[in-house]
Amino acid sequence: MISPSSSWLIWPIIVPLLGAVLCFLAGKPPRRTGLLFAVLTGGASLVLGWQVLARGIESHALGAWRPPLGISLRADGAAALMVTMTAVTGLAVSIYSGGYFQSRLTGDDRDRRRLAQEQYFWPLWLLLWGALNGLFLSGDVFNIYICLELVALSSVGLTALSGKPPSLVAAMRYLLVSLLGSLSFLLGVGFFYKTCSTLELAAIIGALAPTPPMIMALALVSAGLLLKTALFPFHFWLPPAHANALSPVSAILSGLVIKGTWYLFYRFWQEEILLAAVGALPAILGGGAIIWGAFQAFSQQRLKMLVAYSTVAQIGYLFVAFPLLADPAGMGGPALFYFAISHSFAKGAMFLAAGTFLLQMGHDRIDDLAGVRQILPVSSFAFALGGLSLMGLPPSGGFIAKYLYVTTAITQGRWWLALLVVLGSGLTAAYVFRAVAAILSPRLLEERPQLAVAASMQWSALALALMAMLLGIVATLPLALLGVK
Amino acid sequence: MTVSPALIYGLTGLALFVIGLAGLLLCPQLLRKILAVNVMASGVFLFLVTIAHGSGALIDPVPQAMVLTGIVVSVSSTAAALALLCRIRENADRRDPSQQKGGR
Amino acid sequence: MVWQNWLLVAILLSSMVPGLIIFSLAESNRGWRTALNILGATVKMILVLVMIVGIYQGRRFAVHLRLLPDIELVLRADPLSALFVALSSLLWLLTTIYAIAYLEDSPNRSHFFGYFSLCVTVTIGIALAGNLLTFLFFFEMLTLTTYPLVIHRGTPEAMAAGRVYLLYTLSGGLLLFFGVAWLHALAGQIDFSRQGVLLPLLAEHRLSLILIFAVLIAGVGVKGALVPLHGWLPRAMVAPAPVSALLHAVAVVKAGAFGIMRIVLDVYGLPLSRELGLLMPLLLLAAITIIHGSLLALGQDNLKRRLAYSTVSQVSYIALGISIGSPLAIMGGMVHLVHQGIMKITLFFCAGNIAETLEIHDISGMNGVGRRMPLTMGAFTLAAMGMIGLPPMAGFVSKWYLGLGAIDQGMEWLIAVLVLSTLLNAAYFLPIIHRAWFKEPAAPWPGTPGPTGFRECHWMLVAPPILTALLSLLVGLLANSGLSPLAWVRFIVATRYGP
Amino acid sequence: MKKGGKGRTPRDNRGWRLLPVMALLLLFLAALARAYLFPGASAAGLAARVDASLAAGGVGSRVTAVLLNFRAYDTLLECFVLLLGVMVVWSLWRPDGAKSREPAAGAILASLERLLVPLMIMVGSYLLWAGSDRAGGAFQAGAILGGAGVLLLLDSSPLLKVFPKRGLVPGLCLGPLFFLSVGIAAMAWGGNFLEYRSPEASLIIIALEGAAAFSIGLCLAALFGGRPPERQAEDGRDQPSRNQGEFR
Repeated sequence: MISPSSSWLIWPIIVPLLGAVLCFLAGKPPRRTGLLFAVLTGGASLVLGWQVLARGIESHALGAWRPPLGISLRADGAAALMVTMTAVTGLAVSIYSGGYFQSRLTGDDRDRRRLAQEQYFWPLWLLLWGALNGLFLSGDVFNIYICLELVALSSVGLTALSGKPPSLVAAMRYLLVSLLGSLSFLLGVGFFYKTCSTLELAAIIGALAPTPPMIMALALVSAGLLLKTALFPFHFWLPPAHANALSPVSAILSGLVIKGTWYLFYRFWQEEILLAAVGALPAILGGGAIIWGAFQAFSQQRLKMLVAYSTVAQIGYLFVAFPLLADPAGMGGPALFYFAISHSFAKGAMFLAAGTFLLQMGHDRIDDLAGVRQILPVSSFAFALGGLSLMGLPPSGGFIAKYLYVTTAITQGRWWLALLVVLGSGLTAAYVFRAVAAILSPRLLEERPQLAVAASMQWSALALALMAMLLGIVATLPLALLGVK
Repeated sequence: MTVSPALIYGLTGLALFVIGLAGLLLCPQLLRKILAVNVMASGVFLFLVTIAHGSGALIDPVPQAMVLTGIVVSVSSTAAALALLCRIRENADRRDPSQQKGGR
Repeated sequence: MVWQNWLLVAILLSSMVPGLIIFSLAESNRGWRTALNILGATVKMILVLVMIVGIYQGRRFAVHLRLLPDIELVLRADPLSALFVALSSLLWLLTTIYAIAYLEDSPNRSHFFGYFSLCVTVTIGIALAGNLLTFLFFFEMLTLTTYPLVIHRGTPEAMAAGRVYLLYTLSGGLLLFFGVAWLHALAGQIDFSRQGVLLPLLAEHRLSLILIFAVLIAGVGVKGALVPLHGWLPRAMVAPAPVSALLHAVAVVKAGAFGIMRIVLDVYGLPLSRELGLLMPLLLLAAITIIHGSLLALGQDNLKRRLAYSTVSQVSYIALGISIGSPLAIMGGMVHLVHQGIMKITLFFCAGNIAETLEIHDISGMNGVGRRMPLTMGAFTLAAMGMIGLPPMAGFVSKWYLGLGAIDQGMEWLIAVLVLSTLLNAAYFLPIIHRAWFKEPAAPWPGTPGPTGFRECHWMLVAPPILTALLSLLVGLLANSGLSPLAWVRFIVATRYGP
Repeated sequence: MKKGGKGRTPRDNRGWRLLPVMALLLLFLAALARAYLFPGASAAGLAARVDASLAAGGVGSRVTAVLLNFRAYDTLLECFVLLLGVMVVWSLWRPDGAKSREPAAGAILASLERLLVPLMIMVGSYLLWAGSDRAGGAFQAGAILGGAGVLLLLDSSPLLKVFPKRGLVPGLCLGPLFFLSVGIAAMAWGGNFLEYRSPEASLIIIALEGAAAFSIGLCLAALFGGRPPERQAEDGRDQPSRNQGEFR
């Protein structure tokens, strides 16, 4: 039995849940409580990451009932890495949000609604954070279903928070798609249980076999997860939802939420039997996403829409490399995870910066943003650095990920994959520079508006972007963590 | 294979799932989509209950517990969906009258 | 010894740290900005000198940073990198002085000098890169740090030029990336200090090796402005003069040429390149670029565009020397890296002065400029003479060794190329000189000459070109002394291919 | 898949276009049925294991044992799903949006309410108590209590005023908070999260069930009510205010 002093496995889940309840209990907008619990959650997650790195796999049988009867939490390297990633992005987003909601108060009639938004933002966000950690750490498929629902419902709540008609419609789509995905997942779980008599994830994955019930179960589960991850062609709901949400919410949705379902998909699909049989399927869809998403991103007029479509394209990268998981040298997994983390940081930073522009300028039309650098140098720099990582240019985590993708693909003789990745990063460069050229443009603004945004909004975005850069230089640490199996 | 009640229930559950899916895909109205999702959920729950009864004499409590949990999830998300629907309606209502004024 | 390894990092930091601080300075904070710039450039010069002395005494400097189990970033100073580092640091110092005066009272100076310093940092990184991945690392960063400089003016033409610049350089970067990754998949990490790593692959992967070579050369060739890939260079001329100086002499084009050297000499190595038959196509490409660039330069009336096409032509001397492949020719190519840099930066400084003071951009309007700005035109004349290759200027030394090397390899026809190129150089430089000195100005000059008559413009604008012009004379005159670039290049070639 | 409801085509010429979709769905159903009917696919389930551990579980009812002991973590998260539902619904509420719901017609509903609500509370309590060794438990009890709440809300019954407005949110949070504290307390006693065994288990489970049923009932009613309590209080004087303090 694990003594409480040694196991941190449970805390990244409970602390945010507790925080969410306390924030909900608080009468007025619970900014301090929210920030406090965000810091505590982040701290707990980082400690867990460190523990796994130092001591190996952590596991915790809830209620001391072992599977298959009970549920156990389990943190291997991959799970711990995702929790750590969530902590870093989550901390930056939380700090940003503190400044964001403060800066939006204008002292006029709209403040009441804005205060109401903040009042629900904190509990919803903390619940989402806890549910994501629960998702990464859970070792039980039914429990994962509940976590998925928690994630989906809180994401929908956050999406709708802005209250504008487009975001409400987007939230509705998001909710329906999510429910469809969850139900498909649950039916798959039913088939799994019928066949294996267990809900333990590891046991189910171990028992995967090409029998009709198992195939059907896996197909249902995978379809549900793909739908929720918004892999092309299931991406239709994502851009409006991500782009119309409040800016910290956009960062959360793009940087973190899609990674949850992607991670689950990875857990099911990393098995070699599966990869050998149908591994090309996610790769083909991923390829479609890369091309389609990039073209769509390029033709957007609004910055947040551009960033949102870029998420569609980048999700493609998360799936296109699935065939590489069969790499004998074992570099496929690191490539995928490296990409996932860098994307989380870079995309988070870009959405946060875009949100700062939107708040300061009152719009996010790309062509009219020229000169924004002079008012918001730090945010502009953060956006550019995030874009750098997205394009896979050095020095950034994106560069390392791309390098791993291409070398691994060439080693395996998957030329189409290598070429696709290179082509894709060219397309990425095209749309990222469309935005960056406007933001960094030296054109002088006619009038210099009063600075309306809090410093924490600028610097938190930069910190996140710098984390993406740092990944390009200290690559060994996350890979060592990932190597804990 | 004999036709047992379990068999009928299970197939009914699956059929409900597909019918719900059809409704979700094909009905244009949001309210119907929400209802369709509920039909799907009922199908899944029926399927799970069948699994609980499917094997041997003992009734398996685990799927039953799953169904109970699933129902609560379904209630919660349906409530959220309906609230969203109301908001979307309100917005549409607020826009419509002004449009009519402009048109006439 | 620890300090030796930190020396390389310090050389990088000596321009990066001032650059980052400058970003945060207010636009009006001129004093601090200037002080930081000059301080950084001076410190860098001193550190580079220390490094050069160390290398000459046989020390080797290296810093390793492990990225992944089989990938590391390496900074290493060998004699060849020292050559490029020395050139870049010296010219950075001069360009900085020039730019401080040139950009007086124009907007966005913090931004400009910040990126300027970063750009030099990255160039030094390219020079010091110890393996192919590190080279790629800095090579791509060079694109990103120069882009804001190219669009510095923010006019629609500047933005369009920026787009073209990005299109070319990012595509080149992708090609290079692909080549590097491919080579990595084939042979693991390619370290510049271990020659002949690829030789064992010859039997099995002959075709792959040839293709990779083509991809790599195309990748660096974009920045090096090899002929079908040179389209960005003339357009980038919309940028301010210090930026052009930087693009042509200090950083970008040079980085491309340097990359060709590294790939041919250190990644593939001469024996393998010859075995695979790669040198001849490269040689032809370089020869075509030399002639084609000169021909295009002839047709330009805009001074800066003519200079730009001249760069296209001149930089290919470097590739030419390398691909001839004999020690003498390699010496000629390598030394031209320095010589062309010094001469071309002079020309751009002068063009900038003329455009800034007299608002003359076209050659047809340059009648009599020499009388109004004798010092500037004097420097221009000197550098142009060097470019043509008149003895005893720097350009002559390069061409001499290239010719010797060609004869060494039995490629006498190359002499014809060199002569033709020299004639073309003369054809597009001499008319400018003639106009400036011997024709009457069409109209009186705007603005009155300064009180002393020699005060053409700010001294910080005049001093750098005079200095570099003199330098281009001296490195030719004193080529045989121990301190000249040629002597250093001889040292490089001697360490590689024996005396 | 197009959602949103606008731009629908007339019903009559949709038929032909539906055909391929229908065919695909039927195919899907066939595949599902084939997977379901695949011989030998049924495994034993966990019934035997549950029975074997029932003694240590603290309750006689097997479903309750699964819900509140073996898989109590699921149930904990479950309570959070409901609370989350309330948060989402409340966050969507706009005082200026809805036409206020007209009270449903009086007399019949009022008498029904008088008759049913006490009965429902009683039945709910019974279900809670019964849950320890037969069908029943927190969810069922909560559902009945929620139903009672809905009835009261239907005609804005004066009985609602008995319940203090300020108590609503704490009441909603009671179940999840109590659940969490039980879990953490178990760790403080040196066990795992949510670890409790006989003999204390039955007591803890009953307490948990009580708190959960109360919060579940309240959550369900709140979901139906759809508006946060603060706004209800302010409905009459719905003036926008600058003062942050007045907001709550």
